[in-house]
Amino acid sequence: MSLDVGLIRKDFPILGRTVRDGKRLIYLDNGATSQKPQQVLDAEMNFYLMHNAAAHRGAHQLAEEATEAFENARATVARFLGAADEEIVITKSATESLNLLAYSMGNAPSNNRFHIAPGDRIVVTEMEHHANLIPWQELAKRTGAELVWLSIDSEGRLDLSKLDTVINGKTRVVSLTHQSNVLGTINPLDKIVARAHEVGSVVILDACQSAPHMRINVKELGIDFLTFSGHKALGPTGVGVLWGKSDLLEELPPFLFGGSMIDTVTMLDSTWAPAPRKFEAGVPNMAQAVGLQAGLEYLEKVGMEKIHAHELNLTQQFIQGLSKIEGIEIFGPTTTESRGGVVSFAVPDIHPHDLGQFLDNQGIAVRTGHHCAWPLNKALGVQSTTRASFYLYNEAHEIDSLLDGIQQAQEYFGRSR
Amino acid sequence: MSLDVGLIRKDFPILGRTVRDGKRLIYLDNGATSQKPQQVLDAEMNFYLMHNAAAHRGAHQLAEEATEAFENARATVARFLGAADEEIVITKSATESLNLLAYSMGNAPSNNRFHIAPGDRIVVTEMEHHANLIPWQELAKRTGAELVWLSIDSEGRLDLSKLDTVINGKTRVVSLTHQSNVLGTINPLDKIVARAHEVGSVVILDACQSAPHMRINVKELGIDFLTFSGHKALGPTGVGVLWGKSDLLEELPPFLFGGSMIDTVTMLDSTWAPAPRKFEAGVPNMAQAVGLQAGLEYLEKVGMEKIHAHELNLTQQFIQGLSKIEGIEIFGPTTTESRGGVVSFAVPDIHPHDLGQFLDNQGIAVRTGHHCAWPLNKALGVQSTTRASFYLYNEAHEIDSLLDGIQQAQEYFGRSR
Amino acid sequence: MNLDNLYQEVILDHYKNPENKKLSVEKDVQVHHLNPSCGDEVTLNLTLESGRISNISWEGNGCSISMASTSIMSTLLLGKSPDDAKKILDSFMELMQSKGSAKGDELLLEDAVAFAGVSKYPARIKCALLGWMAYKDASLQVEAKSK
Amino acid sequence: MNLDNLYQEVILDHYKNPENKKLSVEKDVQVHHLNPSCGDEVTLNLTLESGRISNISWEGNGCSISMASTSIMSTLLLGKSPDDAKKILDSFMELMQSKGSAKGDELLLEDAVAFAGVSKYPARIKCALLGWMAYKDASLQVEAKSK
Ligand SMILES: Cc1ncc(COP(=O)(O)O)c(C=O)c1O
Ligand SMILES: Cc1ncc(COP(=O)(O)O)c(C=O)c1O
Repeated sequence: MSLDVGLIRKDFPILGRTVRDGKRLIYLDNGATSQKPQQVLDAEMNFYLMHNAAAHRGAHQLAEEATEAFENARATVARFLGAADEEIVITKSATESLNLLAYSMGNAPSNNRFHIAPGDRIVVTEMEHHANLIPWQELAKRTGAELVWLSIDSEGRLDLSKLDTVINGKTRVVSLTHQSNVLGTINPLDKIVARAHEVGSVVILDACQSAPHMRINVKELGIDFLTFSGHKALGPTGVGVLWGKSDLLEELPPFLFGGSMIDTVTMLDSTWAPAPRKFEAGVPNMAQAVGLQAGLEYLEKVGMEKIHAHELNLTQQFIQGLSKIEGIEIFGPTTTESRGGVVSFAVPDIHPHDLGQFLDNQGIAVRTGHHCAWPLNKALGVQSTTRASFYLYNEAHEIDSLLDGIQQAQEYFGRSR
Repeated sequence: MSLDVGLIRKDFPILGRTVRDGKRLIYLDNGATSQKPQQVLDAEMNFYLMHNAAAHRGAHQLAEEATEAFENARATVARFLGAADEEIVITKSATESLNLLAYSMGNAPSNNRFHIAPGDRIVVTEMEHHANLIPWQELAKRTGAELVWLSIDSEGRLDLSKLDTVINGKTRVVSLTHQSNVLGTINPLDKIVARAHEVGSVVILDACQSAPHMRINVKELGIDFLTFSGHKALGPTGVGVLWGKSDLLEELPPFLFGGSMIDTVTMLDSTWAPAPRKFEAGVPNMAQAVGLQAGLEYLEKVGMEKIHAHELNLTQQFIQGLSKIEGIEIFGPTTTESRGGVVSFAVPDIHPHDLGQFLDNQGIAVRTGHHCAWPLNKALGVQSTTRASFYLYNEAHEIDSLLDGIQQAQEYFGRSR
Repeated sequence: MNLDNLYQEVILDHYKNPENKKLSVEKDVQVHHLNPSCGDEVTLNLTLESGRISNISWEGNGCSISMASTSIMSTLLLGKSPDDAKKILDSFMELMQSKGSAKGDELLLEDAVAFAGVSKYPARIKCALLGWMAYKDASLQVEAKSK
Repeated sequence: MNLDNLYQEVILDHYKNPENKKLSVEKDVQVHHLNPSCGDEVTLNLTLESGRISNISWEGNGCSISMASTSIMSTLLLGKSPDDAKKILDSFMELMQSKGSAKGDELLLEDAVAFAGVSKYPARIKCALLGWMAYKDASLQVEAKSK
């Protein structure tokens, strides 16, 4: 059974709005951020109206309720990922989660398994989002480690031919994206995880583009850490997730220092609470965690398998449509095998920015630019691309409109040729 | 003219709820977090319903609107503090803001004015919240700097007699709280700022307990950086503010690395956007910033002077009431001079946790414990205290109820003596 | 809500007149436990002789729940074998996790069933467990030593 | 909304047939400017002789707005004194900040008034300014050199 998209759309009030003088909104920028169902907004609202107080502090009833709400949110995230509650750290974003890992490793003393020494290796890929690249550049610079990477092949897939030399015995960290936010490629993890673990490295998965769109089970993936952002998964802005294996979170030093993450404090020294608390300094983003919970529950209710299948249908329709327009170049896999619903492309003689503007004028929201993956763009030999990215509430006729729009843009910008 | 508290309370739906089997909620835990007016919830909701998209990315209409909403929020925060727009960094919390400063300084190369070298001094006070203590402990450990502090006197005020020796020529950072979250003391800044600047140190103000409660103008205060949390200032959870002088923010290295904070990126090197953008990696907490804007606008409309005066009236009423109960000890100033609406106290023979529980049972929410200021508690010679903290929506009869409650607790726990 | 469910007489009595609250001079192990969210603390001395808890004594600073619970725990466990003590500990843990739905096994827990009401207040469960966790820690250390 | 306001003929013409788009061999200074949010870039050579802009040439890669704007800018400023160029630049900046309310000073800006429509699209203003900012930077450097 496929999705009842019409029913789903009713839960997303913003999809009913118009843009640019009455054009119906066609939102195809889901790779950047998703829209939120009413259920998420209601959950946040309900937290503020009924239970707002500082979680983990104070013994009054509201504080108890706030604590319970926050911990229930954590438990839902855990279930969503197939993890244990205490393995979930609530952050502000995937960006924070990845920086947390890099800084915490930077804080690790030499007797800690996360300690990075000069000459150690940190491995990423050429298709990383800046959020999973620059923190490692900086960690490498601070520690004297070497940053190396797996390249992409001509189809926009990882080139694993040099896997065993790139991930060598010096490798301490392998951090890579699950699905490229530009190419749509879903990376094969088995070999990479096996090789990384063989040499004693941890594997960090940036699941920003996968966790909201397909079923994830961290145990089955065999990785060590994972992160995703709430706002791309129907959740509110201002909340992200970090999952880590219990024993690893226990050993990893903390990142942000402050209230609620401590065991004892004197003027000169402090000790830390057990994970996940030691990674959650300060009054937490409670309402956002509660909103994220509602978002994930929404996804679970619809069903991750169905969502993924639906997006692949749209992707196939779009790729087929594009292939009929002369000269279009698609960056990334041109089949639906091991890919998600993110498609980047180029239209000859039309700069992405101009194409995006033209489509916007028809109510169609796509993303243009380097998509925070500048090195990947360079590897692809382009300055920027146009990207359409789909989600559970998108409909086949929206893809048709996009395809029409592209052809109309060709006429429009060709007019004074 | 004083506040129309009755009218104000109508904007805070949660204040109408009951707790513990029908007791009217008396919320006196504002030092931990404030309640939110409907206007704030509506502003957040409106952002999601109308303008949600990734700010600063993409050229479609929603993205333009989201950018405008986020930048308007920044401008409102700037106005609230008497600062320029580009001096405002939106963070997730005061805890993040303070860690940002400590980590960014830790990232400063030796030719940067923020570079901290072995033997340099970092000065805090004995009354700091853990969020303004532990980040500096850690920075000191990482850099070899020395952490020193100003002590408190018997009245719970800063002892400035050793100011010139504590803040010496080696001092690079003076970071202190504007108002103690335990004692209520408002610290005198003039002398401290003058001395710090005399020796070439920057001054960082933790305004978590002051900015929501009194008029702040960063220029008049003469400080260099300031932070406060949105959730204590009628705003949503998950948003904080960092203000810094333009030229200082420009020179300070970035903290979190990722999208939207870059100028150029290659696989091995990156350069940064100008401040404030270089401190705001990732898709920002847009809805929370917009909610904070609504919170600050609410405060401005009521009037910061009036709010402060109202809280001092309640404080005076409470301190006077306490002084009539035998054996009560107040920690902090017992007059309303240079203090805010935060009062910590001890009731003989009743542990704060038990007192808090008793009051909670009457619907009165206060905070008990060390209030994330453990070293201060040690300096006061107590393990924990009970704290009542007031805000614009509190009423005189709520203070009466609290005073009654304390006396009833004395009877209750004295019953089997 | 009736607070008397939480603050039963026996709890307030133990709070005011705690048992075994004076650290013994001799001990097999000493542990120190702390509740970081409120600062409550307990130091506990444990001595085993011929397979029995021959001495359990403590010092501490905290709320009525944490102090009374430690006091009652010490009276309950004194003289017991580690195995019996473990049964009592497990039963108490279970009671604390019952969210107000259980009454507690009076045969095993005796006066400690008075803490049944605590299980309804999530923030106080840690208080009631402070001394018990200290004992658990100490008993594991004694066990480890004797191996 | 009518897109023709944004994409006026003259803009598309300059995009397809840009002026001065070939870097001169000689130059006083060369600057390279980049729009980090989209990757658009411009390299610009500037030469002053006897108080006039004797050569302004460029290379670049970007959208129609950024390329056409740079092209038109180069035709406008070539031969002008730095002071006159500054007046034109200021007038263009003002137009960009007008949020669609201004038409632009045709006497000063000539073809560049075609960019009036851009000021309604906040995300595109940076595109229209890319080449102008490069010129501004280059002119400041030339000035600094000559001191
Ligand atoms: C004085 C002071 N500083 C810092 C903080 C930390 O604020 P947050 O937990 O919102 O980051 C608080 C509040 O908990 C505080 O009262
Ligand atoms: C693959 C990938 N990683 C990381 C991020 C960063 O997420 P955020 O900006 O929510 O922190 C994004 C989204 O921008 C992404 O697509």
